[in-house]
Amino acid sequence: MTQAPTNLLHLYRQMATIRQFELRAINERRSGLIPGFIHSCVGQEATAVGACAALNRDDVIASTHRGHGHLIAKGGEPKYMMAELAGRSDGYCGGKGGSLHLSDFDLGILGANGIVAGGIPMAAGAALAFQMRGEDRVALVFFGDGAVNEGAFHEAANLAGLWKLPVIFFCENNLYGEGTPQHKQTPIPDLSARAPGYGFPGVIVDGNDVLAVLETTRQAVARARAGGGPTFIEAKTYRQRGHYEGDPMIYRSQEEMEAWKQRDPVVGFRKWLEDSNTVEPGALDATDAEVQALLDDAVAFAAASPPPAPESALEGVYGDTHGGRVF
Amino acid sequence: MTQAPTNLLHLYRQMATIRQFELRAINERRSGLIPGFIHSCVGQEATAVGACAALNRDDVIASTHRGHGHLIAKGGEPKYMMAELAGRSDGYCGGKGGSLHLSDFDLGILGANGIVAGGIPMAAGAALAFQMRGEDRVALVFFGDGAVNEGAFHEAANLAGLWKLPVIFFCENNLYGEGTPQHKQTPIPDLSARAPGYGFPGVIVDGNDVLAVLETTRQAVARARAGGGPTFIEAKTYRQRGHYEGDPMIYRSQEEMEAWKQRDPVVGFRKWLEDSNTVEPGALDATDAEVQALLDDAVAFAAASPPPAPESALEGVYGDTHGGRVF
Amino acid sequence: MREISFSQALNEAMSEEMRRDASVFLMGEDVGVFGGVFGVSAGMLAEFGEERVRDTPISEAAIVGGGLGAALVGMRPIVEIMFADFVTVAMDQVVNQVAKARAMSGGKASVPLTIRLVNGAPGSAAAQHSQSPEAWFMNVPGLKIVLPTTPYDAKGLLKTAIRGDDPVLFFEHKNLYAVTGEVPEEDYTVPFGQAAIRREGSDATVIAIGGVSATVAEAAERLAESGISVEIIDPRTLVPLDTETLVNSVKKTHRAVIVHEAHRRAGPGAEIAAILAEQAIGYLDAPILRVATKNVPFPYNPDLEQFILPTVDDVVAAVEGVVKYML
Amino acid sequence: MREISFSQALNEAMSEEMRRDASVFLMGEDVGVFGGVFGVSAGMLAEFGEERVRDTPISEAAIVGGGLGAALVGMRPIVEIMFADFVTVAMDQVVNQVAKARAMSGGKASVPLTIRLVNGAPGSAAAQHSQSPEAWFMNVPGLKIVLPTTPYDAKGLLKTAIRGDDPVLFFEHKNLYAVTGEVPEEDYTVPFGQAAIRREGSDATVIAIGGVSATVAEAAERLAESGISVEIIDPRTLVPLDTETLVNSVKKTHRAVIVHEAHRRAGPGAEIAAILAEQAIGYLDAPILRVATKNVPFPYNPDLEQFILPTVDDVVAAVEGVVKYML
Ligand SMILES: Cc1ncc(C[n+]2csc(CCOP(=O)(O)OP(=O)(O)O)c2C)c(N)n1
Ligand SMILES: Cc1ncc(C[n+]2csc(CCOP(=O)(O)OP(=O)(O)O)c2C)c(N)n1
Ligand SMILES: [Mg+2]
Ligand SMILES: [Mg+2]
Repeated sequence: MTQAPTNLLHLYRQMATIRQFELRAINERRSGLIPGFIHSCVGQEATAVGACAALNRDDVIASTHRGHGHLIAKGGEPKYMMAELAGRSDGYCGGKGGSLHLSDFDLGILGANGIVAGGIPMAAGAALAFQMRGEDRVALVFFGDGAVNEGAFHEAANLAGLWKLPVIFFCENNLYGEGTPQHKQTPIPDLSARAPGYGFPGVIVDGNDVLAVLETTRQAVARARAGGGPTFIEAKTYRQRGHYEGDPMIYRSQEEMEAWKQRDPVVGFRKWLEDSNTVEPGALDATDAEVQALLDDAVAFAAASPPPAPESALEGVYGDTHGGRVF
Repeated sequence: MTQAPTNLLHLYRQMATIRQFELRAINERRSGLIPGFIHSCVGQEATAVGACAALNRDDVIASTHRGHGHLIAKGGEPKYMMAELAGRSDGYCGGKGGSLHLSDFDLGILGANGIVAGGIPMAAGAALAFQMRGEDRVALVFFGDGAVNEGAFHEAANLAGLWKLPVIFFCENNLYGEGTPQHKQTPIPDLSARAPGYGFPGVIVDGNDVLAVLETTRQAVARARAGGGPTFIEAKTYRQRGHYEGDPMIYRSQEEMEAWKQRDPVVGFRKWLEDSNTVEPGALDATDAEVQALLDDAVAFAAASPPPAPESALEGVYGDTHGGRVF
Repeated sequence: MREISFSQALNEAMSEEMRRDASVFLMGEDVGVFGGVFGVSAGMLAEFGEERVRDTPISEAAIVGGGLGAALVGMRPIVEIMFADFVTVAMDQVVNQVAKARAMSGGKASVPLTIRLVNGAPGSAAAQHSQSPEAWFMNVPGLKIVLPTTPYDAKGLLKTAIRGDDPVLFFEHKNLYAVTGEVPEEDYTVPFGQAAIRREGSDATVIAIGGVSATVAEAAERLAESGISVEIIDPRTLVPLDTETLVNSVKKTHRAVIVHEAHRRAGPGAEIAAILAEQAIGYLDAPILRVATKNVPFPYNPDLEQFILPTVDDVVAAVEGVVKYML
Repeated sequence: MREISFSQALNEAMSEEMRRDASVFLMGEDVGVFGGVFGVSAGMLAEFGEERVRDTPISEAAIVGGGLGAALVGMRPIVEIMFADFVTVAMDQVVNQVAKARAMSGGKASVPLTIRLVNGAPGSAAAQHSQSPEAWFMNVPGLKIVLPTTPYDAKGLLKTAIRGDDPVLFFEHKNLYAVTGEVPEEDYTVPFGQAAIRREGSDATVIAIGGVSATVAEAAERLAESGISVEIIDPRTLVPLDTETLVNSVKKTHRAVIVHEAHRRAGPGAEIAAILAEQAIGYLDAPILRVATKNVPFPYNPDLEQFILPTVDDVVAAVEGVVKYML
């Protein structure tokens, strides 16, 4: 694994938090606390954590339908996320967004997105604002392998390349878009090969290696901050669970799934930290315990959070109500 | 100039017809016969003629807002075109389409298009039909340099590359999209560089050399017929007149325009035919005279064609009227 | 008669049409291996193969535009938009290409294209997976718009769509897929433009559009208990619209309530109310009321969602309101 | 007071707001060097430079989505869609991203984004360059919709749009650009949600939406000659809609005719008719009539175009119809 000067235990804590968040959310969906769909990112923790570790707090991300990991990695707190998934008033969106629309503008999280590729143009737009104002900020947008075939990706990539916007196109290539494998969606093996068509580099990284992801993203971020423009990062990874919870997964083999489980990013990083004696003995167990406690609290917080009043559905659609008139 | 075994005089006749059609249409717009906008393709005759000369009658094309040349090259008759531009009942679309929507399904012309890149997906779809039915037919779609930045281009190109559809992506790169030069629209010098991202080759050709265009398109067509899938052809050319008639053209220099006029495709091909003694002496003059007569007839035909009855506006929207009910 | 589900009825319609006509095929995201995200095309891949039950990339513009191109050269494609919310990505193809192809060509182009879209809210699917956008398309001449509510109609209307020569937007409400009902084994079709009187009554006409059918039926039962006799009209197709049946019913009952799940403002009920206000004004003994989704994006929380959706209580209250109303 | 054109009023509104607020900028196709295809931004590039008067590639989704992203991080972008017909290409960004960003975030996201669109038909621009699609967006909660009809309103409403914190679709009718009228030199704004009574009258209320203002004014003059007194209401904004002024006028005149250039079926008039049929039914002495573009795509031929457009004669006939009507 690549070395990188950073708080490795913190990276592990984030990855473990994401994993536990997902598993708990799945449980709480079964228990009935969570009403809506969940697209879990189990198996993809290294991309979220590695990418966001290269960002500053005032940088922004735009995320996807599979966005829980991105949020946590960018600083999202599990309790507000869990409350949102439960549709409660203390959730990030007051229970109005749910998993697909989680956002926190204070943390620079422009939002998960229910539309494949839907968030890509907005990331370019945020980067444009940073560039125009001369701010030392970047935007990073996550999207899947399936999203690169949407027109919105193309238009935004061209714009960003043209204007050398400080934006990183971070593709989590988990080999499938819903039930359709990449090779039935795109004729090329590496999606990053599209980047030169937009005038910027495309790089491939092992998406299950958090330090490799971090290092690659750091370079892209440095390039963006220096005015060099965008980078397309293709992180090869795998989602271990269904597209959504409940997915019968008839479209892929047990062997394939097993093989990728052997390369589990969380287990692998933990083992590496352990084996290489990088962290204090006991620190990993302590972290695991912390994470458990954090998630226990998150679930308890969500369950205790009052549901929003039904009439509140009518609020928050517009920034003002023009003299009290509701419309 | 490249040699190619074909009826060279016929190519010249088509190019001269397009040129004359455009000049006459511009005149007739001034005279009031033609009510709507015209985007002339003066200077781009070689792309239309070279590309369509590589097609069979049962192959299809999809065209653009700058489509007169494509139509004539695919067999469109000037008189029906001129009548359409005049909004008359004998026009290809009965006066309902105008310049932007000229089509003739018998000739395999799926239509000009008022939406930049709007016709690209339909060309892929026609090619899909040919492939599914095992027909030896291809689709060729024309579009401009500006169109390659639209999402519709991207989605269709990916689909065509993936399914190896018999479609040719023919980009007429005339260096500008309206008033904006290519380098302010795309960060890359050659648009054909995008093709590998879709798994098929991109080639560049001198768009003012009709024989080079023909040869390049032939190869692409052969590849498509053989099941090899799409080719992106980037023909570098120049529109000599404004984006539309009336365009003040403040966005480009007199020198640039003059330089390209020196490379006029019609004049150049005529001179080459003359100098190389490829055609009978006198044949070119005779052809020019024929073309003049053809266009005189076309204008007269258009002027004499009755306007459609106003109420006919309500017809032809649906294929049936469900028991006479109009809706 | 045998009973089958709405979903099965759609499957049969497609399968039977594909057996009788080689030009019919199905294309969309995960319609093949996955059998459609809602299972509507389950088993069809096995019978018809990959060519005719075609999984696509996530590229809605290319899917719809590809369907258009195939239709223009003689195929009868059925394309699926997984959630009606995503038709926005293909909007230009639907509005500017598909809808207008025939009219722009002077009536010559034939576009036998069926676009299946899944609309409807219930289930905490939130703002981007719940919409019922049919009214937008009512404002786009050239399209036909179908909203089946029973298995019988689903099969018969889908066959009419597939066999017709015009583009059809065929909306399938999520809540209806599991509904069962009588469907003959023999071939039949249901014509467009003929409303169904689902229940005869004398005190008020309730026009129930699409997925609200069960809600309205239940409301009518409840109203009957308190002595109010409701006539329920299901328009089945919004374009063409069976104005006559609607107007005649209102002339009989003198009261109209329109119920739909699209947002209230400028939803399909606006057009129907406007038609009644023009053609039946002299017969109306009460305001025309609309019961529809409130004018806010769909919130995630199920109670908030329920709060904005039209409910049985809402319908009952509206009908009681018009019945008690004194002009 | 000085008189300036509608176009100049828009230019002033943008320029003045850009002077007072560094976060305001303009972006779109050919808005810079070309000064906008309709000349609205002429001269602005010279004053504000390329950064703030930004020519874009032909990529409507990226333009709107880029504007959204910039707005989310504190800019106040104005983006131009050259012809309203092309908003279809950006439809997902408008409908699923821009409109819903605030609501999905629980009211936290602020989207100060103004989208200028050029609508309206006259001029043989045919099916893809003539549409008035405002009603589609009335059905999309989260947007505000503005249709100025005078230079004074154009300037004042555009300033309100730019200064507000919500996304606004600002429709500019082609026919209005050259219209002149009084516009103060001093800074002022025109609030949203307040209809203007353009003419007071007692026999019938004519609600004139957007570009039909001159047609309706002329009809009123003509009707006055034959002794019919018309009250003309210009809603100015469709969302929010000043229902009160509309309803009060109809309560006074007892007759309503709605005029607009959008297609009749499910156009903005449908919603207004529905509101009147709900809130003013007891006051109506005649059917509510709509005078609007007939339900066919815009034909190219000017006589056919004229035939489907609402004319002075149509308005006169409709008003005479309701005035003479006997319930
Ligand atoms: C425009 C649009 N089309 C289709 C969908 C349905 N959908 C949701 S996720 C998904 C697959 C996305 O694949 P990918 O981008 O690879 O992301 P992954 O799910 O693998 O993380 C699809 C088709 C959607 N949400 N939006
Ligand atoms: C979707 C869309 N956006 C914008 C326009 C306006 N428009 C018409 S032609 C044109 C320029 C097209 O440039 P290019 O593709 O290079 O073709 P060219 O005009 O140079 O032949 C533009 C912007 C349009 N018709 N459709
Ligand atoms: Mg994927
Ligand atoms: Mg060009």
